Amino acid sequence: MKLFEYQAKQIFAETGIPVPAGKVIENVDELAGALEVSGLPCVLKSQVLRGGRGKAGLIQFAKTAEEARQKTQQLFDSPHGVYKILVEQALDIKKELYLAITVDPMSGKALIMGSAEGGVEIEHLAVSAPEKIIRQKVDITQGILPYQLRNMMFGLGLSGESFKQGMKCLESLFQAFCRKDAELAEINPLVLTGDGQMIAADGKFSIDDNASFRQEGLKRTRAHFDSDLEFEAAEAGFPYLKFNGDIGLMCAGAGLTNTVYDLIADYGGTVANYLEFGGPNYRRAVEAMQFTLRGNPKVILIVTFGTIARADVMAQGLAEAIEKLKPKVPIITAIRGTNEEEAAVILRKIGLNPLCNTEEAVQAAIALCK
Amino acid sequence: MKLFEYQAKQIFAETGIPVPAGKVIENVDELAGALEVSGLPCVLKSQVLRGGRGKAGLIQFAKTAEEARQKTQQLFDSPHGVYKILVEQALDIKKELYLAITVDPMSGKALIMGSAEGGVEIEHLAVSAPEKIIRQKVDITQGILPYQLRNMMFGLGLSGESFKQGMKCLESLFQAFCRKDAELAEINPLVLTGDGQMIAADGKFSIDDNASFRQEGLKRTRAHFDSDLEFEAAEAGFPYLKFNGDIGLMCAGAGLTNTVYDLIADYGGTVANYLEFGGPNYRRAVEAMQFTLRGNPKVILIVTFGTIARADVMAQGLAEAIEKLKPKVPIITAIRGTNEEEAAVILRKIGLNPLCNTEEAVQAAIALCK
Amino acid sequence: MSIFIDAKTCVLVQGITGSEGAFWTKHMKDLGTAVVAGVTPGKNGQSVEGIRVYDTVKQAVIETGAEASVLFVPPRFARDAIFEALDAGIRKVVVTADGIPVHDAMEIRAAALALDAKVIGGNTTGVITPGVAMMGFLPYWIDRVYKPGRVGVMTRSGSLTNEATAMMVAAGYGVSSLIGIGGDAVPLTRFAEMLPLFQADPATDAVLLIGELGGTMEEEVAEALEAGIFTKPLVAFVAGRNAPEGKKMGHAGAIVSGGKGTVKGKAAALRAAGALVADKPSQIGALFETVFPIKK
Amino acid sequence: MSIFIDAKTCVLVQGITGSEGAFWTKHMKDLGTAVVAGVTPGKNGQSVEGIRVYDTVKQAVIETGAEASVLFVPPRFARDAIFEALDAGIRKVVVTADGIPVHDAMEIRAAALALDAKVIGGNTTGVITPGVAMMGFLPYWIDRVYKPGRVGVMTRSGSLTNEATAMMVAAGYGVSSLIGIGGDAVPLTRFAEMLPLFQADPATDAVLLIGELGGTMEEEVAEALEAGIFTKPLVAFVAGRNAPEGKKMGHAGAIVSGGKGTVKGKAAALRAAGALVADKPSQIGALFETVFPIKK
Repeated sequence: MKLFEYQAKQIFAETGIPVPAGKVIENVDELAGALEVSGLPCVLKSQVLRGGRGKAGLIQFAKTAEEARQKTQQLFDSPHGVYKILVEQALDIKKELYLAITVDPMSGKALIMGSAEGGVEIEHLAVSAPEKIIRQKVDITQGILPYQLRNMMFGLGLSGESFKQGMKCLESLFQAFCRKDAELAEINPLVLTGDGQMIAADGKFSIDDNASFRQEGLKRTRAHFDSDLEFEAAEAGFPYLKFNGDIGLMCAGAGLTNTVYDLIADYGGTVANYLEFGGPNYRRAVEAMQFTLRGNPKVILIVTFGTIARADVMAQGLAEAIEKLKPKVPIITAIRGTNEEEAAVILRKIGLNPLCNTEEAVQAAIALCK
Repeated sequence: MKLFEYQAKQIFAETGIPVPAGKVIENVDELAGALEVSGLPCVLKSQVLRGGRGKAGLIQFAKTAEEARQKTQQLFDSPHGVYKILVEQALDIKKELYLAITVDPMSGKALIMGSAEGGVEIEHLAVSAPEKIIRQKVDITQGILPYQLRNMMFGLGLSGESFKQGMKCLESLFQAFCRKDAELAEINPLVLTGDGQMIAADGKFSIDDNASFRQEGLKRTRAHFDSDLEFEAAEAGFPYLKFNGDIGLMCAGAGLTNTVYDLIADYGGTVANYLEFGGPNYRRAVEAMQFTLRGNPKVILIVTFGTIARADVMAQGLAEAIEKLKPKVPIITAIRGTNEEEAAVILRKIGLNPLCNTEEAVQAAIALCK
Repeated sequence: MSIFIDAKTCVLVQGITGSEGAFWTKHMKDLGTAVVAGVTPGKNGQSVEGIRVYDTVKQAVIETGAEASVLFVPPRFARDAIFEALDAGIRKVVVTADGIPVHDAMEIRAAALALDAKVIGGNTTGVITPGVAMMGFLPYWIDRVYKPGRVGVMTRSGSLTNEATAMMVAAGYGVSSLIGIGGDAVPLTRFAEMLPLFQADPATDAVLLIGELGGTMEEEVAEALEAGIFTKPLVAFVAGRNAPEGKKMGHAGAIVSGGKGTVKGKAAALRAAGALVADKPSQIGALFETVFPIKK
Repeated sequence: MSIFIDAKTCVLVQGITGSEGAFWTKHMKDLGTAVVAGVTPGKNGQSVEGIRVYDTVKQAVIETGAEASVLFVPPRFARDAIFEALDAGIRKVVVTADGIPVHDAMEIRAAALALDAKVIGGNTTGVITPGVAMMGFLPYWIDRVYKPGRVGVMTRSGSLTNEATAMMVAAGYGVSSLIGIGGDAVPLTRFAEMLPLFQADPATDAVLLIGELGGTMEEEVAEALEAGIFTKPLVAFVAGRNAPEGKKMGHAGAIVSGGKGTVKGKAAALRAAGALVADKPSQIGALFETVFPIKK
């Protein structure tokens, strides 16, 4: 789960990484209080998860309280779904660094990355000047050692007081990475100010969903999603994506879903929405179909190959869902796997033509959209 | 550094291991307050580091306050150097277990040992019935895993509530072992009471002296030593042991010291005291000789082979010490190593006969004791 | 012949008393797998499908000589169960749990590498040599997928395996051994690490690689081909050519972010290394025909 | 010939700018050791005894090809310095620091075992092949101890080494290579692990083992002899026959507690395995005469 900038900075602050003075507001009325914390000039930072906030105009500077008020109102009124704004002191930037910790799946270690050229997206730097990224792998059971901190600081070309501050920042970031089950902990830019302070001016932090049982307060809010529908589905336990096409896709498993998605594109179709019908959801056909129908598809395409998720249970659930919801759009199924023969019998009984071949099913669905 | 029982139990309590209700007292006047905590009947446990306290009469039971008062007074008056007594509730003992964590130098892992036959010295059990000791090695960087806790509890034959309590105790003990840089963390006996509680009735805890820079409050007190002299020497930074023989030994390094000690015994001599003259102490000859003389030796025997601890520096220091202290006992030296020729010149100048061979020096010292 | 396990490999089932553990123990036995023991703490002495249950893996290994373990335990307990198996000397582990925390997976992966242990998964349907032995929950009775033959299969996706393998079988080929390495972002064993087993297996004439967007595992296979570590024909199908960047459809490993892990890049790398890459599952059979025609 | 290092081994000195580091760097060079680099963080570009100083071990290894490192760093920084060396690919490390915390030593020992690295120490005076090369601070100019010859020496005690070795030299023998494994309770490399090096060294005809009370390292040597891992003559001297139980005279490893680690037990085990054990240092020369007489 990706955190918002203000949440990442809360974690930074807790662990001892300096962050700019600032406060989060949810409406313009709270601005005055926030300015008391941030001072002027200030930065108004829309708390959205999408990248490129600067280019999209979602980060604004203000020199006066009046300017701040106007710009805050504009941001809240923008069509980008701005629910919160972080009001922060404007920094006197002398130098921008990059510091991040992520997972190296090959070695099973944490991968520390740093660059003396902060402020840009690391992916772009990785392409344009990979030699400017310093990498270091750290054993997560052992933890980060002083020499690893030093190696990074020497690599960043730091010395004196900033060397020490940098070591402290990286050590704290590593502790946060481990303690919070992070997939990514990034400070970008890590700013060196004119008066020699090191401050995390912006940050990304992503926490592993699979660790939610030991990470308190991991909860997605509406602001994490692009639409109400996706948020509601997630609250109900259904991975759900909304697109703007024709086919309502109920699929089980990443590999098969992505394949069906590819095939729809290959055969000239488009997807209205995707709902994950696998895992524990295979017993929840009524709800699943409800969410799918809310995506306004011209046809519903159901493609599964279940083992533990038995085909006959799915088919029986679909029969109930159709009985109850009486969908007005046609339904194409390729429901295979454990007890697929029984599933086929059930589906035929309710008037469907159970298919076995995925490509055939995709083509049939596309044909119905024309 | 070995901790006293009451210190070990403080650590246990901090980390969540149940200990008997009790209080430490330093004189009889504090007994009444302690009995309010422990209740009656109670156990009076002398806080000394030597083993076999029970047999030595240093642990007493009392049913009434008056009995407790009398016995407390007797313990404080005993010749065993009892400075503190731990007054504790008497436990209703149903079963006694053994649980300990120590260092396995071969694998570089922590070694967990447990036995369903607690209450005896593990060294005796290791000889009489080694199969009754369950062993498990734990990687200290990874920490103890649930299966390792379970394996031990199954090995101890526990089930139900005591299984869970035992897991919790062992996990806590392991955390204390790591957090405190322990060489040994032992609960013996770990008591199962009649009402199903698991309580650490006695414990040993030893903290690595080499980790004192990161372990707060590690300080030996007079009670850690057998004599005032050894305590004073230790406070001054001199490892010092007092014996009851003739030769005052100033030696550098474990191997050479132990060899000289062996040779003295082999040739029929006895040792008055041993003082470690190596390491940083080689520059402190005056103090070293002062402490040696306080051991009342008939002769002083100085045997060293220094590299960083240069022989000429030692010899020069000894010359000053002799000048200043004017010892009345003869001095035999075998001071070798870096700059040993210069050392020999200095020693001859003050009337000593510098020897080169250790055995010759030992024999010469013994001859002077006759 | 087979890879990973054969009919003689003594298999342990951790979590055997759970409903999935018990159900698939029966199926593993039915196929011929030498399931010798189960472990569920606190259930020592019980029996599941005729298999004795022990409290600890150590005890089970000592008494039955188990040398491989398949785990039917919840993801939050996977770390503990895997280290229990490794500590007891087991060096082949199949981890079905879906949802192992990434930090646990890092720790397990690093330990498995250090011990040279093959820990397969998490989030895998398992490993099978059709007609011989299985560790996991593969519906081997579905003949149009699990027909015995001479093509080794390795896959990141349970759902897609059946799809892609069925295409190969429809073209007249069969499966020698199938390894599901699982769909996690940190797979405990990676594709390229399985190649030497398929290379050494005389029962395998070619390999079908079923990949996905995300990560670098397909690229590592391409490197292994370039390095000559695997020299038999390899046909690949990689799902997710059109997947929207940054959106997750399914499990954690299958995501493109920061422009890395695209199917386009994977397919190009594989082709450059001499592999044949199918764009659609239906092309898989035809590609095998070109490199490894069926003797009629 | 030599063991551990020879004149070609590129040696790094960690902590080279400290007074001991600089002093012994000069002596190591004087003997002929190929000291190629030093490391002290923050002193990159400086020079000590003509040796270039770097900020990091990694940098030093890349630029000079250093393959062994001797540490003159305080004990509390030993863990960091050793892991820095291992991480940079160095697999031979000599650790002079006296007073490494036991928990640090456990961690280092476990890591060294896993990497198959030889980390010697802590609390060692070092390793030397007289006339060839040295890592540490052995006073090799004292001829009555460090005379070149054909007996390998391994020892737990710096102070006793000079004593015991001098006796051997007085009897007409000399030293092929000498390894001080150090006096800690958790030595990072153990006696028995050095035996294969002496066994393989054609310049070593016999070994002198200088042991002490405490621990089980001498017993492990006896086991190695029984197992035929070392087949050359071995003479041992073990100090501390009469040491009072539970009292520490000197460093941490040399203590008997709970009846374990007695010299009596060690001597018996060594004798049973075919070693000759001297009761006094003065007997060492005579014992060598019986197994490995000097050609006159």
